[in-house]
Amino acid sequence: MEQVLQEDKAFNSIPTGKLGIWIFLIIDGLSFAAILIAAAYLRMNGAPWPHPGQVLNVPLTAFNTFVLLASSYTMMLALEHVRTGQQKKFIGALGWTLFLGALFLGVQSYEYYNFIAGTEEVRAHLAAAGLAGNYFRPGTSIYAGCFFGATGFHGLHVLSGLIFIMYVLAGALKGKFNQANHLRVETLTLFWHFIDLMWMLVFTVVYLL
Amino acid sequence: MSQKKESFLSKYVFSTDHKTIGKQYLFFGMFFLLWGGLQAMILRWQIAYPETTIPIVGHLMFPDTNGALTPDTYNQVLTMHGTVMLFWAVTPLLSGAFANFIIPLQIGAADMAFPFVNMLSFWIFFLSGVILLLSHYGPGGSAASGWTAYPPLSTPVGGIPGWGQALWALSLVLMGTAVIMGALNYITTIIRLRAKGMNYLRMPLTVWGLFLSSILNAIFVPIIAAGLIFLLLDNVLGTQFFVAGPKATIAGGDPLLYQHVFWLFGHPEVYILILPVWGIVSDLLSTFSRKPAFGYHVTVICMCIVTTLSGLVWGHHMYVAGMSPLLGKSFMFLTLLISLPTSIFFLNWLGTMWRGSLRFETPMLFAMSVVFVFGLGGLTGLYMGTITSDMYLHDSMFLVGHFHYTLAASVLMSSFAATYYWFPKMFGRKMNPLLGKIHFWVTFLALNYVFFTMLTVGYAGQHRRLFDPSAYDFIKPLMGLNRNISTFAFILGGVQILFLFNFFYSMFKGEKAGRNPWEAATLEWTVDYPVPHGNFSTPPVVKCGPHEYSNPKVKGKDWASQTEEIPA
Amino acid sequence: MNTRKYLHVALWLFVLTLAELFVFPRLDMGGIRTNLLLLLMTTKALIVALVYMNLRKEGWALKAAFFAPIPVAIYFIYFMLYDAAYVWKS
Amino acid sequence: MSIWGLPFPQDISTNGHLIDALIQYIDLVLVIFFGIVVAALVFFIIRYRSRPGHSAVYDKGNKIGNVIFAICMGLLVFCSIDAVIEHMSFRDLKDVFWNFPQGKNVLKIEVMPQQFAWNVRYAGPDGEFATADDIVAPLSQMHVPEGVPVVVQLSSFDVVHSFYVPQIRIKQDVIPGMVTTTWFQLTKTGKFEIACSALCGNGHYKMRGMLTSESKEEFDKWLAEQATPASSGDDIWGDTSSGSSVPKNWGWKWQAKS
Ligand code: HEA
Ligand code: HEA
Ligand code: CUA
Ligand SMILES: [Cu+2]
Repeated sequence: MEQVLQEDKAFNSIPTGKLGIWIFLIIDGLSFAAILIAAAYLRMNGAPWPHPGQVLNVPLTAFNTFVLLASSYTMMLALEHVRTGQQKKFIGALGWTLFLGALFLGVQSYEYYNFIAGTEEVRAHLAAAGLAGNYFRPGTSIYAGCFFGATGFHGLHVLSGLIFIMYVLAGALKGKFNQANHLRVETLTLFWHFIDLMWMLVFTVVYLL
Repeated sequence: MSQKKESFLSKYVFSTDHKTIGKQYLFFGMFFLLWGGLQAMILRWQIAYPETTIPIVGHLMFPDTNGALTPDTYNQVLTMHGTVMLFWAVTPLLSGAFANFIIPLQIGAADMAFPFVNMLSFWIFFLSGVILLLSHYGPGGSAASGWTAYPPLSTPVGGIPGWGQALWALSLVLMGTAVIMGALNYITTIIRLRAKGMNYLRMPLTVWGLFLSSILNAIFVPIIAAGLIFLLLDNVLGTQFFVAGPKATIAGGDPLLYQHVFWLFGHPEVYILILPVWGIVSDLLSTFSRKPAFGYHVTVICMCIVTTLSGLVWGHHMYVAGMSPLLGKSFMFLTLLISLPTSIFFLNWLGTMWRGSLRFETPMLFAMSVVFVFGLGGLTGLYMGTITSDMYLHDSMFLVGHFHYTLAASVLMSSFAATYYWFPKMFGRKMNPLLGKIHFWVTFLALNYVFFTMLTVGYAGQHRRLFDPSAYDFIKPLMGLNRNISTFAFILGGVQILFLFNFFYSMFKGEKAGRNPWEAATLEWTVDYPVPHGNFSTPPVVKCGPHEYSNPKVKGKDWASQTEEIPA
Repeated sequence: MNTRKYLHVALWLFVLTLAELFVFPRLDMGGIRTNLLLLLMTTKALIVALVYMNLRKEGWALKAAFFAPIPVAIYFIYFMLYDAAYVWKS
Repeated sequence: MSIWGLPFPQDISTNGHLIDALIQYIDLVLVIFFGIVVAALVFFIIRYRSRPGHSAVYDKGNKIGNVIFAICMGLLVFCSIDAVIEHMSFRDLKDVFWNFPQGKNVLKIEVMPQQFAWNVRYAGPDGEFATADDIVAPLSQMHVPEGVPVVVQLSSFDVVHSFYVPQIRIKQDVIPGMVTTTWFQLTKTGKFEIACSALCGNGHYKMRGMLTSESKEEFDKWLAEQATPASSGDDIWGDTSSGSSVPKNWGWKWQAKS
């Protein structure tokens, strides 16, 4: 049955796929909000909270932030290229996004490794911040818990974003997407930007404030 | 629709047809309803005859203790009863089975917006149920800190050994994921896939109820998921987000944070369950009174207001948890405010029946009983909503009575009503009306005895979650009544077997139903059983509202389907 | 040309992030620092949502759905903190 | 008797009747409104049952009159129920339940429940808590003099408990890491049960305490017989994380605030 649809002014007759991903993103954003608000609450409630620069590696993560920002831009380029029908450039931009996303995740894992293993550097930082212990693990303090909770949740999103990119990339290599048909790419773009958006919140709340 | 040959697996197991998924949810929910019901029976047995062997199932379920409960198994059964009933019985029935089956049919859509996500949602739900059931057999048994799982009791500090609590949190997170996927689907479907002419104010109230409840799901389930992930971390990674006091090894955790987050979700959750009920009951009353739903617009507005308010009142569960006066007062005001829209649309229910022509079919009996039990359940909410009376009644059996009247009575009765009502569309046959009526009357009477007497003993001071209430002297005089409750609870449980029999008997042997056995006006009754994949052979065009009954302009019959033009 | 526009947006985001990093060590600024960081964060988030995710071209209902949770979140955190300030922590 | 079939437990406090009165008012309006609902249901079932020669009236109930009537009924419910009980509740909270008595003759008690017993502590001669002359009552025993306002501060040792005495109509949750406060004044002497009304583990159902209400003289005599903890120096229960039982030295500086 070909459906005859009731038109919908309130939503500009947005395609279902796009509406779906938007609603999903709003839902997901609420989870992030809950985690960040919980962290803020615990902090204002008096949990011991060192100044972030004392423990976390802010310069490295700042670099990471720029990486993610750049990936957002390349993703935008990919969408633009598929819209204008430039297959080669489209695939290239997608590849760049994949690379940048993977780089982000790699750096993040490196930082995690340092914290959990408790390298010399981390120990020095901890001592300087007046915190006990030789490593920085979720169970070390409420602060550490919030850090791992927020960044870990975000990291999982990056991971699923990467899988999504690979899936679309595979389709692109088979030539599935073209000027007329690229809703999947648009959904991917929305999801990837959302990850970037959430990182802005996480970065500010967890690393900078 | 492509007529690809479908294998058994893709037709009955991993089907993407919303009707099949709806039926899968129906059986899934019924199984857990039975499971939760059985647990209720075990609880009642223990309360009436403490520490004696439970008949029939005792030796099977509790072999180590000669078939009797012990305090820890009592708490486990109690926790599982609450959790299973709310999240694995009623949720799959309402926002799983009926939402899936009814929404596309009633708005004239071919299927859900995302059939694949829909299928995935069911199987994640299924997985979560399996994990929950298996947690019974893990070390230490299942979770045992109540369905509210207040930390620190629900963390390792609380002294309950085993994996139960972690698995409980994990399965709830999975269930949340499934529910979110469902809600996403329903919202998108209702917004974008309505048939031509089906504007928002022509949607049946059932769809409205499911729509609003999906919105609440979409907003609040992710929040509790985040909270439960934190609880899970507390349980497995040794964080202490929710632990404080002398037992805490890490400074700065806060048990109240969990309570806030839990109830921020927990209160909307009860409205998530009741909103579809309101919709279903409104539609059914209208159909069987042969009269348009009274004040349709007002009802819709009231439901929207309740939906909005429901997110702002969570604090009424924490009145006695050391709440600041200003906060307490605002929560009390907002809580009591909810009774204003509720009573307006409650009045509309009565208005629908007023001057109607009431046909007492089985679904109608159940729908009318919801008017009765929800009135009582809602009004007992007022006792809880006022701070000073809540000081006495908080966590008492009176509260248990309140929420069984709203949940176990209203929600369950309307699920029965919906099952009897849509059964012909699901299986092509009617359920046996005589058995249905016997089921109704026994259920109605026993249920009222059980839950009313809970209110009674609560009024007299008995509090909840007691393994053996007679440990307290002031409860000893109430033990007689408690035993009576149990007796009637067993009758209540027993008569559900009749329902099950009727269900499966009618599935194969019931009277064949025509296209529209109830002479109802909404779109699902314009297609023949079995409804094909893709639903409507020609796209429906909607020309009037959902409740055109007894319209004098329509000649020859007392109803007009939504696809019919009303003569000028 | 759209790609141009997106490059501009990306550059702006870079600049705003740099500004954040600049404010970050200025602990002496106290409350201003916090508010400034929150402001920069919100600006960045809005730019991404409105331009990259193209929210500004969507229907009003979607915009409403996107922005509605924000006041709710503020309400929530306000009430919770109010309560936390009231109870006495041991 | 009440509409629910059983009366309240005996009332032994000066304030319990306020709660009883509020609840009885709700009972009254419940009878009225629910009575209307049931009467309407019965009437409709008889009068409007479907039968030959009877048909429904086509009425959508969306005329302006219907809407106004519905809103009026809603307002009626709101004014006769909600506004009244809200007013009563606000008044009682402001005047009584959140208005903690102060002054010399007030008895202060600190309570720290643990799984599954109540630890009770009195300030001792110096009137200060967390000092060496505090008096610790036997486990789960709380004595209070009749006719004297008693302010109780509670904080939990392990998990959430709830302090509940049905005859006083009071419940107060006890949460680890924070202090909650409640107060009462008794009018009768005797022994009454303290119950724990928040699920706190396997022993929750028998986490019973005993509240003994006695005359001032008897109370003073009893208090004098109790031991003080052999403590010195800082008495705040801080570093007990590893221990599973409550140390002798617990207590906190009285929270003057509320
Ligand atoms: C579907 C479930 C459901 C519904 C609909 C409600 C509805 C309401 N609930 Fe209930 N509630 C629960 C399920 C539900 N509740 C559960 C499960 C718990 C316990 C959780 C736990 O601790 O385990 C709980 C606990 C609970 C508490 C916490 C108590 C405590 O822990 O101390 C409070 C306090 O305010 C409360 C209040 C209310 C109110 C004011 C309503 C209102 O919405 C009711 C509004 C309805 C009416 C006011 C009735 C309709 C009007 C009439 C009949 C009059 C009309 C007549 C004419 C016009 C003539 N509920
Ligand atoms: C939708 C929700 C729902 C439903 C339907 C029910 C249904 C029932 N509940 Fe439940 N209940 C809760 C939600 C629900 N409950 C919650 C949330 C709690 C709080 C948990 C907590 O404190 O954490 C609770 C707690 C609770 C308690 C409190 C225990 C305590 O505090 O100590 C009791 C005690 O009597 C009870 C009894 C019953 C009974 C008798 C039924 C009956 O209606 C059940 C009727 C049975 C069926 C509908 C199924 C049919 C069963 C069979 C066919 C099996 C027959 C087998 C035999 C007869 C052996 N429930
Ligand atoms: Cu302590 Cu229940
Ligand atoms: Cu509630």
